[in-house]
Parts: sequence; structure tokens; C-alpha cells
Amino acid sequence: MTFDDDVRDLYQEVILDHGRKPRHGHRLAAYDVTAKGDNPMCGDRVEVFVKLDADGKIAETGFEARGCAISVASADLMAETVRGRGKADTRALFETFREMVRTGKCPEHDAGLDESLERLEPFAGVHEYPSRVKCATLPWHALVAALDGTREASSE
Amino acid sequence: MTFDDDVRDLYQEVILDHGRKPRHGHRLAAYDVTAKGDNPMCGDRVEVFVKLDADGKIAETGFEARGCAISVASADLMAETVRGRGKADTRALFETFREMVRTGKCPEHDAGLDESLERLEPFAGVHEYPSRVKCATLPWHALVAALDGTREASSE
Amino acid sequence: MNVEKIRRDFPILSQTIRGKKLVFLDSAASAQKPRVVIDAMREAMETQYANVHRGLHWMSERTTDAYEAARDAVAALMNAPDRDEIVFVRNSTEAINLVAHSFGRGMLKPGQAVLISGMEHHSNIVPWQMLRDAHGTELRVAPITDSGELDMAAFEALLSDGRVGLVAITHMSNVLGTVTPAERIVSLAHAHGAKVLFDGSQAIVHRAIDVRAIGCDFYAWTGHKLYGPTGIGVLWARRELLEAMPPFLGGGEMISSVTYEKSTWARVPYKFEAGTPAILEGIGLKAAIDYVRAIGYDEMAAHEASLTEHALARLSRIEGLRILGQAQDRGGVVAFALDKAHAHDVATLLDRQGIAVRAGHHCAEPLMHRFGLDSTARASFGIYTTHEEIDALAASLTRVREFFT
Amino acid sequence: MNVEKIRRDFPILSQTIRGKKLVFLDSAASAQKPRVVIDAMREAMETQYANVHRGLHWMSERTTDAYEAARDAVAALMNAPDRDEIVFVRNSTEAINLVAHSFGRGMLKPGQAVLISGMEHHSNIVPWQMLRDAHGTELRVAPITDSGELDMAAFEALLSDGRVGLVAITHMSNVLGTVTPAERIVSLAHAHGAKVLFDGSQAIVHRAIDVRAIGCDFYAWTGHKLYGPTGIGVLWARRELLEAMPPFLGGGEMISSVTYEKSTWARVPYKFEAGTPAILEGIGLKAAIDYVRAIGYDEMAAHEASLTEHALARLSRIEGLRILGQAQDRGGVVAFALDKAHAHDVATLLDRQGIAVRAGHHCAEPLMHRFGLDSTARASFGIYTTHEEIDALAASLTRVREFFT
Ligand SMILES: Cc1ncc(COP(=O)(O)O)c(C=O)c1O
Ligand SMILES: Cc1ncc(COP(=O)(O)O)c(C=O)c1O
Repeated sequence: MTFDDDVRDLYQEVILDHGRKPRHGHRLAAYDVTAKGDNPMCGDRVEVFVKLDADGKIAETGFEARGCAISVASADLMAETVRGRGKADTRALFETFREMVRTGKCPEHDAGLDESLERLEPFAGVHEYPSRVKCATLPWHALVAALDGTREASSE
Repeated sequence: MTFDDDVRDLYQEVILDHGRKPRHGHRLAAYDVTAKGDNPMCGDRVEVFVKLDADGKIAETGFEARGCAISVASADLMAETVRGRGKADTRALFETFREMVRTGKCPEHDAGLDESLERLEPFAGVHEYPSRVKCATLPWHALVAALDGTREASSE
Repeated sequence: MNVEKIRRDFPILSQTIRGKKLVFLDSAASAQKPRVVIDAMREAMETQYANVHRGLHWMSERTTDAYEAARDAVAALMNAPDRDEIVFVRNSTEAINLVAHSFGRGMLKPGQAVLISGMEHHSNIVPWQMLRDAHGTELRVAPITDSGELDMAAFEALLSDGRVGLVAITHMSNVLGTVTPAERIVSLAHAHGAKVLFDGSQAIVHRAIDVRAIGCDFYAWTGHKLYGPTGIGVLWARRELLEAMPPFLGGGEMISSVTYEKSTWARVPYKFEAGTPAILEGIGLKAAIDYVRAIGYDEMAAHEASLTEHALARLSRIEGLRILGQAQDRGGVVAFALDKAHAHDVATLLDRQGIAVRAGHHCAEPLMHRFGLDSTARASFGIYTTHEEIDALAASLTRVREFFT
Repeated sequence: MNVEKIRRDFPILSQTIRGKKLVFLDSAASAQKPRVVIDAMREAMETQYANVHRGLHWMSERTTDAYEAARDAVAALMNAPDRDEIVFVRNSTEAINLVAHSFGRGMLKPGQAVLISGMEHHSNIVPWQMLRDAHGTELRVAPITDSGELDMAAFEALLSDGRVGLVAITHMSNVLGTVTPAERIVSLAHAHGAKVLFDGSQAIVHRAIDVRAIGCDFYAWTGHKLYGPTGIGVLWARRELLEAMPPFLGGGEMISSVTYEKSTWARVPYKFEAGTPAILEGIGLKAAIDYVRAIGYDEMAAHEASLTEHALARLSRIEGLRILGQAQDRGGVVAFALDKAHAHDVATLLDRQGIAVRAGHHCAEPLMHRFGLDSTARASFGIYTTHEEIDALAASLTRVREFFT
């Protein structure tokens, strides 16, 4: 096996790509809610900014992150997949995502999450590294904190 | 092997006998120096009383002890073997005795101790039980403390 | 329960001592280890050892999993509501000291009192004395009856002024065998505003412990008595207490972030586990827990009850032998004194027959003095103890007494 | 030194990880265990296990001997003047906390200062912060230079007001590899009336430690890094200090006598060893010490110097790789950052090649920040590390960087 074969199953192209060039990796000019996420164990830090639409659904998400490829890519794909979702819906997606990165398997879920979970599926490989699960979930913790009106989250 | 065979090599008749009926197991009516010895780990306690002769040699030793057969027998045989000895001489006997109960072998020593050590030889078997060495040495610690003018000794 | 089968699980039991078959009756001091425990530790060192937490590499992840699985096993064993309520320490002694520091200095006020009983092990006396002397709390001692049970009326009276902040009491005496009425103690203590810590060092070996049913606030025990390795013990405490208590030891693993000005603490239970933990010992402890649970506490308790009954019957027939404690509810330890022989001599003579018992004050000096003694011999039983071994003890004791008469 | 022969002593090194040969470069976090250590612990459990001290029976006497032989081995290893100056604890962290409590609260006065350095492990920072906050001592930090060495001028200046009661400083940084000038530190500190504690967690693995030659007052280390088991560490301290210091944990084994009113303490070192000690771990540690002494510190140090030189040469040729620390006197740990890849990603990618390194702040957050970083990867070496393993690391790191570019 070559080096690439060994690592590609975990660092799939989509993770590498979004880790390197996040599409949503910036502070929004105007936003309604925001929160910071901190993983003091490894120094990962993320700040998310969320703009809500008239129905309270997520219109846009931006973030500023310092961390590994997995946490940055996760933040970026999160921003992409939560667009248009309300609070409960976002939380449901997070719970399912978290279960997936913990176990490597996608748990039973609402059909409405199907498409997003497919997009997030590349993170399933993270389950092999329990100590890195929190890299993938940190931005989500911050997002949920922002929606809840809490200003800080930790994914210890 | 019978029960007796198993135990007689350690609890020789002389130890049993002096443990049961110590000849010197009493407070002296008149004494010059005294000290207490305490082994808080097992509750052994001994108090020695020493009468000195005009040359400062030990004229008589008595003791009150609470403890096991080995500590009582040791106190009694000590009282017997230190009679007529000066301070340095007593200490030398103690050091040799202690070495013997620690190692099971009698170390090189002054010829003047020969006879006494022969008398004390039954205690050599104690070396098999390191935690009981202090039972055998406690009265000696108290005696040396008394001669030194210290009032308390511990053989922890 | 098939004792012969169980005995084969313990390699040491086939040893001979001084040419005699080993009769090990000192399990209350520390129990022997089954092969599964020995193997678990060996295998961990041979196949996956690394430091835990934040390792990021395969072996560290595997070892972290194995170590954390021990926490799950402990939580299940004690029916703890939450695995995060399990703090690993070195032994019961450290568990109690942790409570004395973090809860005692951190949450009790000078002038409040700690109430212990008259049958405590030194490890549940000295930390409270040290707290008293450093922090100004009072130390109260609930007396025990002549039969070796907690004097419940006196216990309640000592609570009545409402100044007791903590009751710290053994769940089973390591000398008398007495099992204390845990639920009753808790309900009285809570009614008077006191938290309750049980020293479960002995109880966990003999009874299924359910901290939810007991309703206590802290429960401490030690791995080496439950057929596990040395170097690991357990403190269970309610989450809200652990959250509120300041940390005990400071250092690696227990922090969330560190600057010179100020550090913040890791979440519970890690806040209380400073430095590299006893990893291999956690793995060994899990194997021990799995082992005893596979046998089952009901089986173990029944076996020990039968052994204890047998021992009490056999020993009480020996002339001049006095047994300490006649509690109704008691576990498998029997301390005794012979009129003609000192406990040390008894132990040594038994040893020469290959019979291992303990002699001394059993780290319970005040209790010895309560019964007018300085030391006793003590026989204590484990899952591998047989009725024949107790017969051998009784027969030898008769000879010992003759020997000294 | 015959590394291939040494490797055969470590069963784990023949493991494959994810189908790759294991390349274990995380020894500074915790070292692997040679067969003699594994066997010593197994044998103790299989043939003679019992609780130590006051056992009176054969197994207890044998186990006490074996456990106390570990104390002799440690004393000899450190050239301690007196075996009674060796206190067994769980790990370095507990050793330092013991000093912070018993010496810090017991013998330092509020207003006095503790002086640490800018390259300490959290275990040598947090206990002094907690002491500061509880006891009113000051915490001073001696800065380090850009090359990662102690700034001796600044260090001396911080001593000059005579208020420093204790200098607590690493003997070798677990991140920079820097070995600090121990004798010089001691002579400066003593000249200004301060005692000196060394955190020798890393140093003891790489250098022969002679506490008499160093002249310090306390020396702390941890067994699991010296090829021994987890759950045991060492505090060496001068006897007169141990005598003067109040005890830390209270309970069984550490007392001389106990009444409810007052307890008296056992003699040194037992005064500081409360409860059943880490018996099996002491036995394992002795085997580890015997093992490294048979190889010899000169051989080990030469091997590690050669590995370190090789690693520095190989890694510094990798583009975009920054090595932390360029001390003259350094041991076998190399921490580094890659420009294009986060340390976590580096560690994970290496793991997939079977190469185990650590990534993170290495329990030294303030030091990371000193160098403007949050985390680094770290490769660290043991007696079993080969030059080829370092080549494998270097080759993989080049690929990792390409992968992320
Ligand atoms: C320099 C240094 N100090 C202290 C420690 C703490 O050692 P332990 O976790 O065994 O207490 C370590 C290792 O983690 C270390 O490298
Ligand atoms: C009732 C009781 N409490 C506390 C202890 C102390 O346990 P450890 O020495 O493991 O801390 C023991 C055992 O020695 C005990 O029997």
C-alpha cells in the first residue's frame, strides 16, 4: 500500500479540500447569533456566526477557526448542511452526525437528514480515532450554543 | 512432621520457658536508671529498671513487659546476659545480638561476648520473620536508652 | 458455587509454604489475584501499552479505551448513576483523604463536625483528625456496643445539634466483620443535614453495593481487596459534589487550560485525576470486576456466610479463645484472642503450619482498646476459601494453645 | 549497545499496527515495558503475593522484602545517602503535590515565593498555583531564552530578594529536550536561601542521577517512563526535611499510634506512605531499575545522544518543519511543527503508517505559548529506538507535508 492509500480513507478529498480552502471560513458582516467553541486539550478554537431568516431558520453560517484539517472541514461542511434548518432540525442533524463520527455507522434518522448526512459521511472514518471525534464535533457544539443563546461551548 | 517439630526450631524450650516464667520480670525495688520501650505497630511495651554497681556496671536488671513470648523471653535473657557489663560492653552485645536475629548468623565479635551469645543463640531463628525481629530487640533498645539516660525507645 | 473450580483460577493457591499446603486466611488485608487479572495486565503490556488520553496513535487510543472501560465496569458494579462519578485513586486511603481535602477543607466550615464510628480503620480516622487540626472542624465518634454494632441511639444523638456536615463510617468493619446499616445511617444523617461517606473497603468484597439504593454521597474502596491489583482504588461521589469540590492534586490531565495566572479544571472526574493514572491497574481492576460479577455476589455472599458461620462455630469451641464482635449482620472476617498466647506468637506458629493469618491491631487501635486489647489474630475469607481450611485453622489453634500452656 | 538485542526484551515491539511494523516514538509520554518487568509482576502475583508490613506470615514477609528491595534499588539508582529518604508515590505529579502540601503549606510562609521556570510541565506549575491560592505564597517564573534554555541571569535576579523559599524546576524539558544546569541552579538557589526540587520525570530516563552530586533537596520522578509499571513514582528528599515536614495523606501504615485525640506518625519514609502501597508496582519498578542498570546509563545516554543528533539532522532538512528548542545540553525528545499541517493531522497520518508520536501541548501550555504555538508533534526515544525508525519518521513527514500542500 502506498502512503496515499493508507491515509485517503480517513482524509478523503472532500475533507482535505474543505480543510484547506473552507468556503464559509469568515466572520459574517451581519449576524444574529454567535458563539465560541474551545477544545483546551488540543488548542482547537472556533467561532461561529449565524444569520437567521424571518422564520428563525439558518440563513447563513460563517466561522473563524484555528485547528486541524478535520475541525476546519467539519465547520465548513456544517455551514453548508445546516442552511435552511431550524433549531430542532439542526440539533437532530448534529446528534446523528455525532453518532456517526463516534461509531462509524450512520444511525437511524429522519429522512429529511438524508442528503446532508451523505455530504457529511466522509467524517465517519474519524471514529477510528476516539480522541479526534471532538475535532469533528467542536464546530457543531459552538453552533448549537449560538442557537441556544449560550456564548461558549467546549467539546472536551 | 508433627506440629511440635515445625515450631520447636523457632520456639525453642528456652524461649518458651523464659517467655512463660521470666526470672527478671519485675520492677526493681531500687534502681538507678530506667526507660520504656514501645513498639506501637504491635502494641509491645517494655519498661526496664537497672541497678548499677560502683563501677557503673550493670548489677541487676528487671523489667515489666507486655508482649509476645519472644519479646518477654528476650527481655529475660537480656537481663541475665548483661549483668556485670559496662555501657560500651552492653552496647556491643546488643549490636552483635541484633545482627544475629537479623541474619540468623552470629557475626564476628569479641571473645568476651562468647558465652552470652551462646545463651542468646535460640533467638537466631527469628531472622526468618523480619517483622518479628523488633520483638526480640525492643527490650535491648529500652536498656540502651536507660543507660544513655534517654527515657523512651522505640523499635519500629 | 464450585470452590474447587475457583481455586484453579488462582495460580498462587497451589503454592506450598514451608513444605505445607498454603492455607491463606488473610484476604481482608489483601486478596489473591485470579489468572484473568494477571493476564489482563500482562497482555496490556505486551500488546497495546501507551499513555492514555490525547495520544492520537493506535496504542494510546486502545489503552485509553481499556482504561476507560474500567470506569464503566466500576460504575456498573456500584450501580452509579453516571460513569463520570467514578474517580480513580490509589486506594481507599487516598479516596478518603481526597474527600477530607476537597470536600472537608473546600466545603465544610470550621466548627462543623465530622462523625465517625468507634470501629473505623485508621484510614477513616486520621484524615479527619488532620482536617480537624488544619481546618477547625470537630471530630465526633459514635460509640459501638459490646457486641460490636453501631450504637444507633448514640449515633442519632450526635447528629442532633445539626452541626455534623459529614458522617464518615465503615460499611463493614475489618476487625469485627460488622456490616453497618447503611440505609438507616443515610436517612438519619440526611435528616440532620449531613452528607455520608462509606468506607467500603471490606464491604465491596462481600456485598453487592448499590449506591443508589443506599443513597449515600461518597463511597470509597480499594482494588487489591477485590481480587484486583495494588495501586488502584475508587471514590464514587455524587456528580454535584464533585462539581462543587475544588480539586485535590494539581498537574497534568486534571486541567482544562493553564496560564501562570490561572488554570481551569478539566471536567469531572478528570479534575481529580492528576498525572498519569494507574493505567495497567485500571485494566487489571476491570478484569477482577468482570471475574467477580461472572461468579455473582449472591453466590459469593452465600459462600462467605457459610464459611463465617462455620468458623464461628469451630473457633468458639476452642477453650480460652475469645472472638471479637457478635454482630447480627457480619461478613467473612473473624478476629480472636487466645488467653495463653500472644497474637504474634499465634500468627507465627500458624505460619509454620502453612496457615496465613494476620496479627496486630489491624489498623484499628482505638477499636482494639475499646475491647481492652492491643492486638488480636484475624482470619479472613475469600471466594477461594474452603471449609477444610477453617478446620485446619481450628485444629492448629488448639495445638497452639496447648503449646503455650 | 546492542539495540536489536534490547528490542527482543520488549514483547510489544514485535507488534504490527494497521498491518505496519510498529514504530514507537512516544516513550517520553510513557515507555514500553521489558519482559523482566512483566514477569516480575506476574511472578509476584503467582507465587508470593500478600499485603506488606506487619504480615507475620511467609508471603507477607517475602512480599515486604521484595517491596522494600525496590526502595534500596531506587536509593542506589539516585545515589541517595539513605534508603529512608525514598518515598513511594503514584507518579511525579503526586510527588510534587506532596512537596507542595507538606513542605509548601507546612514549612513555607505566606509571602515567600516558589520559583519555577518557563518550560515546566503542568505537574510542576499547577501545584504551586494551588499553593499560592491556598497559602499566600508567590509564584515566580524564570524565563527561558529563544533557544529554549533557562535564562540564568533572570533566574538569579528572581532569587535576589531572598524571598524565594523553593526553586521547583525541571531537570529536563519534556518538550524542548533541554537539560537544565542542575548544580548551578542548586548553588545559586542555596546561596539565596532557597531549597531546590527537581522534576526529574524525563531526566532520570536519560542520565544517571546523583542527588549527592547535584546537591538538591527534593527529586521527583515517575516509574512508567523508566520502563517500569504505571502507578508508582518516587520522591527523594533529604531526611531532615522529611523529618520536619508534616505528613500529607493520613491513614493506615503512616502512623505510629492512633487515639481519637492525637496520632503520632511512623518514622520516615513511612510517614508519607498512607494506605496499602503500590506493592506490585514497586516490584515491577525494581525489575526495571535492575534492567536499565545492567545496560548502563553511559550506554543509554550515548545511544540517545546519537539518536537525537540523527533526528535533528534529518528533521531539519524537511522543508517547513520547525524544531522547538536548540539547547546545547539536550535529551531524546524532539518537538516540531509543520507549516502546512496541524500537529493533530500529522500525528494521525503518521499513525496510519504505524508511527506513534504525540501531538498537543504536551502538558506544557505556557511553554507552547512562549513559542507562539498551541500544539506541536513530538517524537521521543527510548533504549529500543533505532536510527531506521527515525529515518522512517522523516520519510513519512515529507509525505505528510506534500499531502497537505
Ligand atoms: C517533565 C515532566 N514532568 C512531570 C510529568 C508528569 O509525570 P506523571 O504523569 O507520571 O506524574 C511528566 C510526564 O508526563 C514530564 O515529562
Ligand atoms: C475497613 C478498611 N478501611 C480502609 C482500608 C484501607 O485500604 P487501603 O490500605 O487499600 O487504602 C482497609 C484495608 O486495609 C480496611 O479494611
